Amino acid sequence: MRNPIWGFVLLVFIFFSLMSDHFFDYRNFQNILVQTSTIGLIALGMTLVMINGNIDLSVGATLALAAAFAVDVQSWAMFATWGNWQILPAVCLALLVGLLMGAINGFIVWKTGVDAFIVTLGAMLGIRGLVFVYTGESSFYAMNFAYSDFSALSVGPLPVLAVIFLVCTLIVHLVLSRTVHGRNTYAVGGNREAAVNAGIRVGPHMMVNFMIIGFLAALSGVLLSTQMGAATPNLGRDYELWVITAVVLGGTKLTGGKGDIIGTLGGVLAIGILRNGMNLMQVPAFYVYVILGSILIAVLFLDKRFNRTEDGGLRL
Amino acid sequence: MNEKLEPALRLKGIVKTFPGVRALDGVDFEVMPGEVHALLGENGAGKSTLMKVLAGMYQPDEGQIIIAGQPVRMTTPIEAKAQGVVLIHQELSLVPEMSAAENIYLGELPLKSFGRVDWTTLYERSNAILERLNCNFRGEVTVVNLSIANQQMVEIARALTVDARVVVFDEPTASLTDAEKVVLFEIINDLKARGVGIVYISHRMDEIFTLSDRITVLRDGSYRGTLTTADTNEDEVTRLMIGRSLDLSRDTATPTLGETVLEVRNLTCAPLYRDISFSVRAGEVVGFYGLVGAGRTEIAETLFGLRSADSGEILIDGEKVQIGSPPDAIALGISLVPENRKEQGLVLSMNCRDNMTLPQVQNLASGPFVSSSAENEIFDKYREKLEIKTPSWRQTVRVLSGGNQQKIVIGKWLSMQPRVLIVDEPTRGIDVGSKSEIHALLRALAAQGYAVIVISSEMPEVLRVSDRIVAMYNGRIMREFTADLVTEDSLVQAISGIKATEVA
Amino acid sequence: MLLNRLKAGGPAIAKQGILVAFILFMIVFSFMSDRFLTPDNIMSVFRQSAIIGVMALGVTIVVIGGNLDLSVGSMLSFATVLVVDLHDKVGPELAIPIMVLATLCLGAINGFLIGILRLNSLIVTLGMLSAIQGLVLIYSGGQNVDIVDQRGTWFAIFGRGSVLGIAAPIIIFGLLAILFHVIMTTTPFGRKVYAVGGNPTASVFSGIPRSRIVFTTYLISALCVAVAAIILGSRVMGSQNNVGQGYELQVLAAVILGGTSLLGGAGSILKTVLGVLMLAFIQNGLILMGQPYYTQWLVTWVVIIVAVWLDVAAKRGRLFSPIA
Amino acid sequence: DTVRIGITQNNVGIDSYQTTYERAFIAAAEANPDVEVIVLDAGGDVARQISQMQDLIQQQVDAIIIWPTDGQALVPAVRNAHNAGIPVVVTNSNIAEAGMDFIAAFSGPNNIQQGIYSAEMMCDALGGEGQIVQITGMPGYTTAIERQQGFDERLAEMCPDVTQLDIQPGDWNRERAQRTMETFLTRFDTIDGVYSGDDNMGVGALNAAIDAGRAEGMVFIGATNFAVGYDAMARGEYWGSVYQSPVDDAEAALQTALDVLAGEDVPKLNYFDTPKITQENMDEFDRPVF
Ligand SMILES: Nc1ncnc2c1ncn2[C@@H]1O[C@H](COP(=O)(O)OP(=O)(O)OP(=O)(O)O)[C@@H](O)[C@H]1O
Ligand SMILES: Nc1ncnc2c1ncn2[C@@H]1O[C@H](COP(=O)(O)OP(=O)(O)OP(=O)(O)O)[C@@H](O)[C@H]1O
Ligand SMILES: [Mg+2]
Ligand SMILES: [Mg+2]
Repeated sequence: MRNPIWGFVLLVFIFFSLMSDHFFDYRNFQNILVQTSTIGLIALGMTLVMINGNIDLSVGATLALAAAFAVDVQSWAMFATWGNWQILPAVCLALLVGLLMGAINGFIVWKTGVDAFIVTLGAMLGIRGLVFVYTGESSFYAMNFAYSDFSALSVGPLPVLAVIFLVCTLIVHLVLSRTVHGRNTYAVGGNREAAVNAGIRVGPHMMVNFMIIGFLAALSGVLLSTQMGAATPNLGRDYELWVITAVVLGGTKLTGGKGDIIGTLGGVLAIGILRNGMNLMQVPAFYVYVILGSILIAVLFLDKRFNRTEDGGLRL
Repeated sequence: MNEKLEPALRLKGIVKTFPGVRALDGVDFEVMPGEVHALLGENGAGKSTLMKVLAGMYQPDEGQIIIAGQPVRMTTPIEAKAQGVVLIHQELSLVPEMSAAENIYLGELPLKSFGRVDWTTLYERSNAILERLNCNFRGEVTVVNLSIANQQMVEIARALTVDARVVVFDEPTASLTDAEKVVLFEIINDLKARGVGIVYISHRMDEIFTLSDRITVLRDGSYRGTLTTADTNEDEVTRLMIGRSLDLSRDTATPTLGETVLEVRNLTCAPLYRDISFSVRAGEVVGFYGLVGAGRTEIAETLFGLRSADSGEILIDGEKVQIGSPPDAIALGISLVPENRKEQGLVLSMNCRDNMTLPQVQNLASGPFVSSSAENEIFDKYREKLEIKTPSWRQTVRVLSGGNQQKIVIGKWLSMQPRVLIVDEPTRGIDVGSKSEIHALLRALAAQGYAVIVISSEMPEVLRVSDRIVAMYNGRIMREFTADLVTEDSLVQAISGIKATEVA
Repeated sequence: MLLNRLKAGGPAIAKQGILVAFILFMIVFSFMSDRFLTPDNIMSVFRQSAIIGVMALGVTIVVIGGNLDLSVGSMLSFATVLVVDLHDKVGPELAIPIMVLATLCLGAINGFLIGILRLNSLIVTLGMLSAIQGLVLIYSGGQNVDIVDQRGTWFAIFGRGSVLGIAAPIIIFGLLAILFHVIMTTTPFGRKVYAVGGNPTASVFSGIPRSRIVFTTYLISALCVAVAAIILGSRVMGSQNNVGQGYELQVLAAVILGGTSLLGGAGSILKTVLGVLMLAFIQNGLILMGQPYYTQWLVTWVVIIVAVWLDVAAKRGRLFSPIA
Repeated sequence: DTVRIGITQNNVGIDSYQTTYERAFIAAAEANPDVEVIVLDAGGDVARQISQMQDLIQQQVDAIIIWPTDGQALVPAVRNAHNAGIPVVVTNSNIAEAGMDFIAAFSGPNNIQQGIYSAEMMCDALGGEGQIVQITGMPGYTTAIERQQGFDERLAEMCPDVTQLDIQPGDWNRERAQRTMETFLTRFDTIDGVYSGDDNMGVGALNAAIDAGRAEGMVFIGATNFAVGYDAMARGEYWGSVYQSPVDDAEAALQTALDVLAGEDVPKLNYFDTPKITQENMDEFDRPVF
């Protein structure tokens, strides 16, 4: 692997295997996969958006909104006779809401030309407001245990949530590396003017990527709500920061034009393993903040050390 | 020209205004199929703007575009391309992290099912084009790893992806080597033979006269006339362009040389350059000539404190000095006009004046504040001296034409009153009028006692301005010539790596 | 002529976008509540905005220099906890300088990592956000800190004192805003910050010590946080470990509302003040109207986008973006 | 032999209460040689708490104590533990109704009851009539919601002549509450009383009123008596609050878990006592340590 993050993943993996009795255990690996799937799904979308040279800070709120829909719609009177099938329209609607939120962000970025950071910072507040309007600030819960049982299902040795995450990872990886849309994602982020000159419709293109991340955030919200059998209005706070961190650790450039899904997967796993390992080692809560923060900076520093090419030896 | 033939493309009465600037003022222009039509004008005359109108990047305020007899409206570059109009940009328009092939077919990558890229077709086609262009690299390489010249070739390769009616080359040779130029000219002749109309923009008269069939001249955004190349000469074109003739002769007055100001001994920075020794005296212009990639820029960067050498010494006024940073260099009286004006020379978001006074802003303070009047004084002085065209000092440099931007950078370093002035490719993209002014200026500066180093890839330029010429090849100094002993042949041999002894 | 000037996109007009948005907003709100534009309320909003405002001044300078600072929220918690805790241990005359020094050290760490090691500022300050939050908790052991003698200490003047009827926080905020405005627009340092933010490479080629400038912007930002912490500590007379949580985004929103470009090289201190006031007036106005708190978030969403849109539209001379 | 008990807390460090709770819990566990504890903190994030539950189940601890970040959302996680044969004790704020079947016991204060107490004190203090405002905790969190619910319902029932002018959140943050109160003061010419979701915010509101010169005669009622609130009460500026000891809370939780493990018959709901504290009876209580 040319990406240093995988070296780091290996390192923490070995470290925790030695330090904790409970870490190197196949059920724990299942846990790690399920735990990373939430942030991981959003990170897939964030990789596209960031390669595009944009960013999306509203994902946490979108996740909460989708989770609220997924849980609430099940109890709508019109689906009362559907039995377990009432879950289907609920999930579809939730995913649709995610797409819609992404589309709104993308459309505003496209039409107003306001920086995505700003547009989605606004949306982060606004969509959270929508969540509170919709939920009336209390939690929703699913009457139907079939909903929360879904998250306990397994496909072979893997929990179904992990399978969904891995399948999505594969799809987004293929889209990014093999399709015209994926290649254009690099083009738009690498040199937007060149992309415009080449006739790529940059606006709609970026909007599609915002819709993809909206969809993935919503999917993540749905899966999270299956684990809870409920949706809470504060769900997903701060997730945007952890997602961005994971993506950057995975080697995607904040300025766009560079990055890949393999790296993002590494970044997500790195954070997931650290979190899980520190839980198992019972690191006191106060120190977890310091350790996570320091490791973030340290990885950035090492990455810079290993990949210092940009300035070509010039002292800038 | 054949009067019965329908022009491949016609522009009628094009007007385009920008805030505060009337960039195009009723310009007429036409290209016949199979014709190379050169477009000339000073920096900021509106050439690039006219071509951007043509390529659908700007909408004209007034006027008509007529293609094959039909008036058309093109609102995007892609529409223009569909009409067979291809523009090769003055500024590189490539995506650095993508492969050359993807860049060539950017925006129209060949498709398979499910929106997948058809890589086989993509590489086949682009490699065929690159072969036609005699490029020594393949479509698979990432653009960021290519030299500027090769990147330019990728840009040019785009013109060959469609069945073009008109291809516009906006200063394509600014960063090409002579060998690459030859290939480019072959391509142009090939296109021409196939009935494609070519618009060719360049500030290099020799190219214009070897390539073009007709010449249209713009001045200050307005149309000045069209000449048939065969029936005209450089002088006539120049007069049309700048309203006067140019004195192209070398100033022959023997300079009065002072003490040695700068001396470099055995400077090495592997693998960029090795064992570099030379000296420059007050009142002298030393030209560094070589191919792109010969390592001249790196020497300049070392002298300016931007790069550290592995070994060797630098002496100023006979004293050994350590230059660890640009401020050190500036304190020693060294100035560097860098080769890439947009990345290294200018803060594009700043206005003209602030850019010019940037290196000395600390010294222009009155009390804790920057003295605005002192700044304006400097700016006005050099704006006049270099004839910089800008509506006011408040204009952000981003919107100035390339040539005027370059003049701001030169003004910036002249205003530092340096003892050693290093200029790297000072006239890249600069019109003939300003070019000869800059040359005269460099001579005048030397006459005032400055030690001047000029790095250039243009032989006429080094020959005109230098008292001595240092020829470099592949990181080494091959030979030194004095102005009266140099010949074009020996210079060409030296920079191609043929040793002096072999010649003699 | 006016249209031409509007299109001219010079600095004079660039200001107008955000100003127009601000005035429009104030007019709309003053129709919706008759208490909105009373002197009392305006003073109260000014006073409330001082803490965010002072921090936003520092962050504006960091952003003009081409970087971000997300650590200011945690740093505010750190500084406030420290100054309040030390107040009772060593007295305010020692507590303040110790706290300022300690906060400057955190700023110096940011500055070192970003200015000198050239690490990405978003991620570094995100990491610092987390690390400093942990530091605060370790320092305080997770306990709230309080000043016991709340009525007797002169430390109270920063948050609660007033001069000629103007509250001390307003005076501090106002003076700092003017000071930083002057520094950024008229001094060599200000010019260099704009240059480094606009094009770091070209700045180095112009002999500007880029590393030192970036380093200094983070020191300034930390200094602003320290001042904000004094106002906050003095106003509240105590501190929780997470007082500053989420402030980084409010501060950033204010800076952005002020039209400062996240790309660096452009922005203005005075417009940041407008941005700060606008956010404070939104919060205040909606409570005056008796709206539920989440309306505030929805309104902020709309206002941020409309205001910044107007601002960029004024700069480019057309409403919709030229993106195809 | 020793028992291993895992605890996942809501958000240590957000306020002193939770920190003191954690300390007391660890101290109590250390005092007992037969107990080994695994102490985790969810940082206020439901998803993280769910992962911590998974991690604890995976480690096969003997019992889990959970301070839910959200009563609803933890139900499946608690159910998983239950299905894995691990008894779960819920502490401080309760799990939702649907989860009651899967827990061994709840131990903690009754937040709805606390809201009711506060409403009763407010009625007493105002003599049954007046205009009040309410400053709530962080929106969306159970404790905040329950206290508000208890207060609102009891107030309407007990003294319908007391009108609530407005309810706005103070996010458990004193400065935020101070700002909210300042705006209330501009907006309303008459405010007779202020109910705050905890004393930390209550003191913020008090500060605002003092600064505006309107604290005289205004009734401040809070909940979770903090040291600042206690002191303000001693100065006569603050009317009353609800006394709730994190030490009692922590010790009760551990004891409940141990009782469950010992196979004793434990009632489902173990509320510990959280009495009203007012200027009059404050001498009976120690000054809170947080
Ligand atoms: N986007 C813009 N906004 C404002 N003014 C502009 C803009 N683009 C170009 N101009 C102005 O229009 C004039 C023509 O510029 P143009 O780039 O066409 O010149 P040019 O002839 O190509 O010069 P050069 O030879 O230096 O490339 C210049 O004065 C330039 O400052
Ligand atoms: N031996 C080498 N190994 C690796 N790279 C080399 C080597 N020699 C040259 N180069 C590359 O070539 C570049 C030197 O080209 P550059 O354009 O700076 O040279 P120059 O002689 O100053 O040309 P000019 O000033 O005409 O543009 C370097 O940046 C480097 O990337
Ligand atoms: Mg041009
Ligand atoms: Mg060079």
